[in-house]
Amino acid sequence: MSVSRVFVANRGEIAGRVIRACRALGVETVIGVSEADRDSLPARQADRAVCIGPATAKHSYLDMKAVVAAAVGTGCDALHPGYGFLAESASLAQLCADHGVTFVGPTPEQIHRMGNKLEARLLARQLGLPILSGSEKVGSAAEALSVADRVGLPLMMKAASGGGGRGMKIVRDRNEIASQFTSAAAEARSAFGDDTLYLERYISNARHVEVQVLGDRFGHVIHLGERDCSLQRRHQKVIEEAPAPGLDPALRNAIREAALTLARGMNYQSAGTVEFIVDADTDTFFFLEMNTRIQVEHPVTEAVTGIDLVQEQLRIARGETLRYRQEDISLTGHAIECRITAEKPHEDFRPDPGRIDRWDPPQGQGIRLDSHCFAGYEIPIFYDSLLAKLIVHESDRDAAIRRMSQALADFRIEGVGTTLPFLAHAIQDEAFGAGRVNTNLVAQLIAEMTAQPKAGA
Amino acid sequence: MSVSRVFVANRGEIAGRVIRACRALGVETVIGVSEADRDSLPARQADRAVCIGPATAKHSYLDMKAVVAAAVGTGCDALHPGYGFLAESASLAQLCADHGVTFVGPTPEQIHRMGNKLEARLLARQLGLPILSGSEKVGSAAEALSVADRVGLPLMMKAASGGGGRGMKIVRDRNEIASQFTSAAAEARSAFGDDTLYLERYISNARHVEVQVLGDRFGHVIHLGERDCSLQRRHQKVIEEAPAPGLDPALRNAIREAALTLARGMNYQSAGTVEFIVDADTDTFFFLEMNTRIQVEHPVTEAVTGIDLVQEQLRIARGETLRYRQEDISLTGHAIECRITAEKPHEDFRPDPGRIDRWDPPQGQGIRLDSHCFAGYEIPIFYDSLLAKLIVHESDRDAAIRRMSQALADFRIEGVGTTLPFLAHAIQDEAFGAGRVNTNLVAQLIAEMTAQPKAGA
Amino acid sequence: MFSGTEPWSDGVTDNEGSLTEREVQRIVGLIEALERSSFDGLEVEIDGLKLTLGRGGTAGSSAASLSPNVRLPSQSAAPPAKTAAPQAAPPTAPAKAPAAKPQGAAQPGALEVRAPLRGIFYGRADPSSPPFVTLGAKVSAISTIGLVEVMKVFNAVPAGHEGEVVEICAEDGQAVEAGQVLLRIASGKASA
Amino acid sequence: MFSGTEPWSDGVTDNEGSLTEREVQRIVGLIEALERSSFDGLEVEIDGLKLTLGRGGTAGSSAASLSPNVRLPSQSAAPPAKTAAPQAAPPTAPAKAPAAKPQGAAQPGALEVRAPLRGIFYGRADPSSPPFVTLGAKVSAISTIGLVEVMKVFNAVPAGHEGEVVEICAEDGQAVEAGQVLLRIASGKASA
Repeated sequence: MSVSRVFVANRGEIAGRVIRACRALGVETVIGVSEADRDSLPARQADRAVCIGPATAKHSYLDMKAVVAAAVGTGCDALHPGYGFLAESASLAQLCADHGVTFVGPTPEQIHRMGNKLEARLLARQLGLPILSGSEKVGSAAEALSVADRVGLPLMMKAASGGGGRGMKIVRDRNEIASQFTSAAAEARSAFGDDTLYLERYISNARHVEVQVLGDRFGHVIHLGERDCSLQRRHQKVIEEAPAPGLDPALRNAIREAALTLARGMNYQSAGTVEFIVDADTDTFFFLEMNTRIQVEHPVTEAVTGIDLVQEQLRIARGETLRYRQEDISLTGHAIECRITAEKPHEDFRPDPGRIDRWDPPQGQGIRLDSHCFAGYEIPIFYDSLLAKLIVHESDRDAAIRRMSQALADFRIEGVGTTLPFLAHAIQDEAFGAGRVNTNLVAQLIAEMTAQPKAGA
Repeated sequence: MSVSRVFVANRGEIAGRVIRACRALGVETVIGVSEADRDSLPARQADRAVCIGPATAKHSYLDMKAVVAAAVGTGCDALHPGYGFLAESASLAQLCADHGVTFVGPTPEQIHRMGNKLEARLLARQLGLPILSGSEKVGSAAEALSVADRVGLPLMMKAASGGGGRGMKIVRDRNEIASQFTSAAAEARSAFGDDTLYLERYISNARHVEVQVLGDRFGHVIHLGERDCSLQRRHQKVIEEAPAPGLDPALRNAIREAALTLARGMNYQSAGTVEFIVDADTDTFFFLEMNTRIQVEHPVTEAVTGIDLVQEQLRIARGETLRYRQEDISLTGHAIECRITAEKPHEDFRPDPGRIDRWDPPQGQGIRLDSHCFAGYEIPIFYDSLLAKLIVHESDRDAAIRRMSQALADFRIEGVGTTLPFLAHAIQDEAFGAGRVNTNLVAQLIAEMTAQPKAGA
Repeated sequence: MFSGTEPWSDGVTDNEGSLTEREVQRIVGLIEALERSSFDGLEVEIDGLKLTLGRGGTAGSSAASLSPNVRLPSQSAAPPAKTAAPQAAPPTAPAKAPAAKPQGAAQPGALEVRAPLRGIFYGRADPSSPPFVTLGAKVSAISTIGLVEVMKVFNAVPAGHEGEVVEICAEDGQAVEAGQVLLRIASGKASA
Repeated sequence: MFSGTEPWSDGVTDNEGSLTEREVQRIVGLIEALERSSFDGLEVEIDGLKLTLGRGGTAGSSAASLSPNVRLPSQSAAPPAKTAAPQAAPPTAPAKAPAAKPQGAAQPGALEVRAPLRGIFYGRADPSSPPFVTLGAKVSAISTIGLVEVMKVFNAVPAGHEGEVVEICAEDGQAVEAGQVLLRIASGKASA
């Protein structure tokens, strides 16, 4: 469990984030880069960069054998998977173990168990967590129909091997169940190699609330409060914040306890996130899934707790006991994160790769920017469109919103289209300001924004 | 006293800082730039940029008439002078008033009174502040000799119109007083147009402690705690922090109260800084001077108080009453600022202008960077060498030092030599870490650093 | 003999904006001015743009070691500057590439289906599926002939014409530029 | 014959920007002006603009030693381009300009005092003071002949030679490059 040289099996901002955490702990880093990322900022930041394959992720960042071979070949004794790519691959964790490389994350069993959403749902139910009524598995369109009759419509049809918002369909009409089942199964087979589907009650006025947990190898598990990630576009988070605004104290507490129950129930180790859906009409909550990795939005939790989550991951991985007990955790102020992506909001969020001609990030008190971009950077077409995470931390939510609004206005990016105009619109929205967030808000905001005349330049 | 369009009469990072504060308050900005700064970052950030003269500061940033004419000509109703250049020119404040432009700062009388260090010393004494024993004015070498005999050696010989560390000479030897007097008077005449000198007792184990004050037009004056700026090279600050470490509580309180007494005694308005010297051997303190402008190191106070000082300057200038009473001010955690300059520490801090080829600032929690630099920026030879102010804010001083150490290590600047290596050395110094700071520490640190083999690359 | 090159000095400048029509005209103006003169060479650099004009192969030889992009006129027996110059227009950043010129020998009457944007071309929905189209297949205007993936977003490419597939120009998994010809369709009437 | 040079090795600074109508006119004007002149080569750099114009290889040979300001090479009978071209490599960012070659007609035996670094030259301590040296003044090796200010730091320039000032080449307040000749001293013996 020595962690003295870490292989960074990722790219983009999270690769830089992992490198910084390693350096803070005096740990060397080697990054595996694709041919497209040879000159990337993380490639310069790491102590060493090795090329693990061509630009296409399938043959580089997703090529488990190439990744582990590079880690072993460069003398790394640990590997950090970041998020995305192979971060939730139990096979990668196992392959690392087989080669004597410490995987910075939970055990292969834990990853595998939470990776199958049906198994996760089952464990949660066994541990007494509230889950949405629905099926454990539907094997045919007829079975789907009978679930619909029992639970009622609308329903959410999900892929058991999906997760993170991928492979989801809302079922609203009984007559369309058969065709939706067929296409969802085909899509799931194609995307995840597993066509197992299940159905859950669909909540229309829903908030997405998730709890950050940390566990060590000795059975200690704590939570670091929750985040609200209700602002989503096509099930992808856009704006996240901590703590969740306007939650009833009893409900907030129950959600945090539920997360602890699940994490403790599986002796979870490393950083993880237990995701819940909150029915804002009834103030009830339900377990959705658990992510067994660092999340994109982890900085908002870092801001309010003052704890460096990636450093804690590394400490846990090298066998330390948790440095905090639950009573050591206190939350200060309010933090918001905006994901800035290379997409054109006025053109249906069309991806817009290209060269960043100008990159003048906002400056000042209470602002954090996690990014791998710089003026002159050529954004590859091969990977996702995340350019930067802009995080603000203030004494309260109103101040945080003002700070974010200002920071977004100060941010100048030229050369590629970005979501800055949309984020600036969203952060000033009245419903958002009042904490009336739900998972449909972004769609409304987009509709509003595109109805307005486009802002100059 | 309307402040709806502000003329930014400065350049570099402070120009960007003022522009951000204006934008946060919904105030337009026009920046006056020299020919060398036409394409600078602040020139892009402001709503409008106008050229006020050639590169040489004397004919642009220091040309009072050109500055005010440009402000009036672009319809500005206010002017922010930043720091340096004309920031402490009572004539500029008066010229603004004469043209109906609100000067964002104190009154011309207040600037004038504190600008003459002998007058400031006199007022401080009248108000009961402790001042260093010495002369009010020395008119001849013979007079200087008699002061030396009365007060004892060593003495500090200062120019009445100097300040900010300029025009100071330590007198250690009675035999050299005459020649030092002659050359100091000549230098003062040349640099400040005024050869008035005075003498003060020289304190060898000295700390520089300064108190941030805010006053409005209605006689309200508060302090925002103190900063320690003992780490200086040739009387120029290098590292600053807030609060001052390891001050006896009674001493800390007495210093803050002394600052309030002076500021209240003159009905001070706007942001200002009262500077003191602390004799670390005796735990006594003495008034040095007052700076009637925003300071370079203001961000450390912003970090621990959560108050935006430049925005408060603008609010005061437009006639608002102070938004805080003294009891509203509380200090949280510890903040440190490092000034990164384009100087080669291993070559006696030789200025090293040129093109910045690479500019990868540190990222992460608790880090703030105020800077006008970017990759590709050509640093002009005409102005000072400040590239960036790196500020960290943490729960306590040890954590802040660790964060700063890490942030300095993560900062990559190529193309010009910078003080990053020296700062990285200084921040890890044992005496600094223990809070044993004084105004001689930097010289020791430089000696240590240059004795070591130079770090690679 | 004239040999013009646009050595956008290094990789970084390579990637920047494109040469507009007007700029080309202006450059032609420069070339003609030089042509009228008795000089052998001209070099201009303005911000991102560098222009090197030469005679007797000298400019070409110095430029050969430069930018990987934009090398134009290596046409050896090229006519004087007048004709060479307009072709000098090309470069443009990869990400913003305009429609590329047809590649390969166009069949008479064949209609081209071009990539709507830069990305990775896929000729089938997933590796286990059959290709969207094969040589000789009949397509309608709304038939999907492939996908172009950019930043994890997939864009279906419609045939745009009715007819028969006579040539497939892009391979499955290949990176394509915006405007690059993906396949050609014979006969049928064009629509949309 | 023309010989191309690329004295702008790091193009990163050169962000976008286009060739304006006026700039073209200016360049054409320069070409025509040079055509009418008796010079063989021209190089211009003003702000973002660099222009190299030459005949018979002069531009190339002169470019090797150029610092970034306007310079009209007076060398006439230069060698052919083949040898000049490789020299074309040179470059250097303006801020890091190497020592400039002596300017003007050197007097036989005159010793040069050069600027130790890039900055602003001052011939007197302050506007009210007399100049450090005047024409005909006798100096010793340690005499201060002027100051060069860079980023608010003043550097005294010693004469470095003993002798008599025979030429003052830099004006008070003028920006000078590192290595630029500030004045010339006749006879005396060199020291330091």
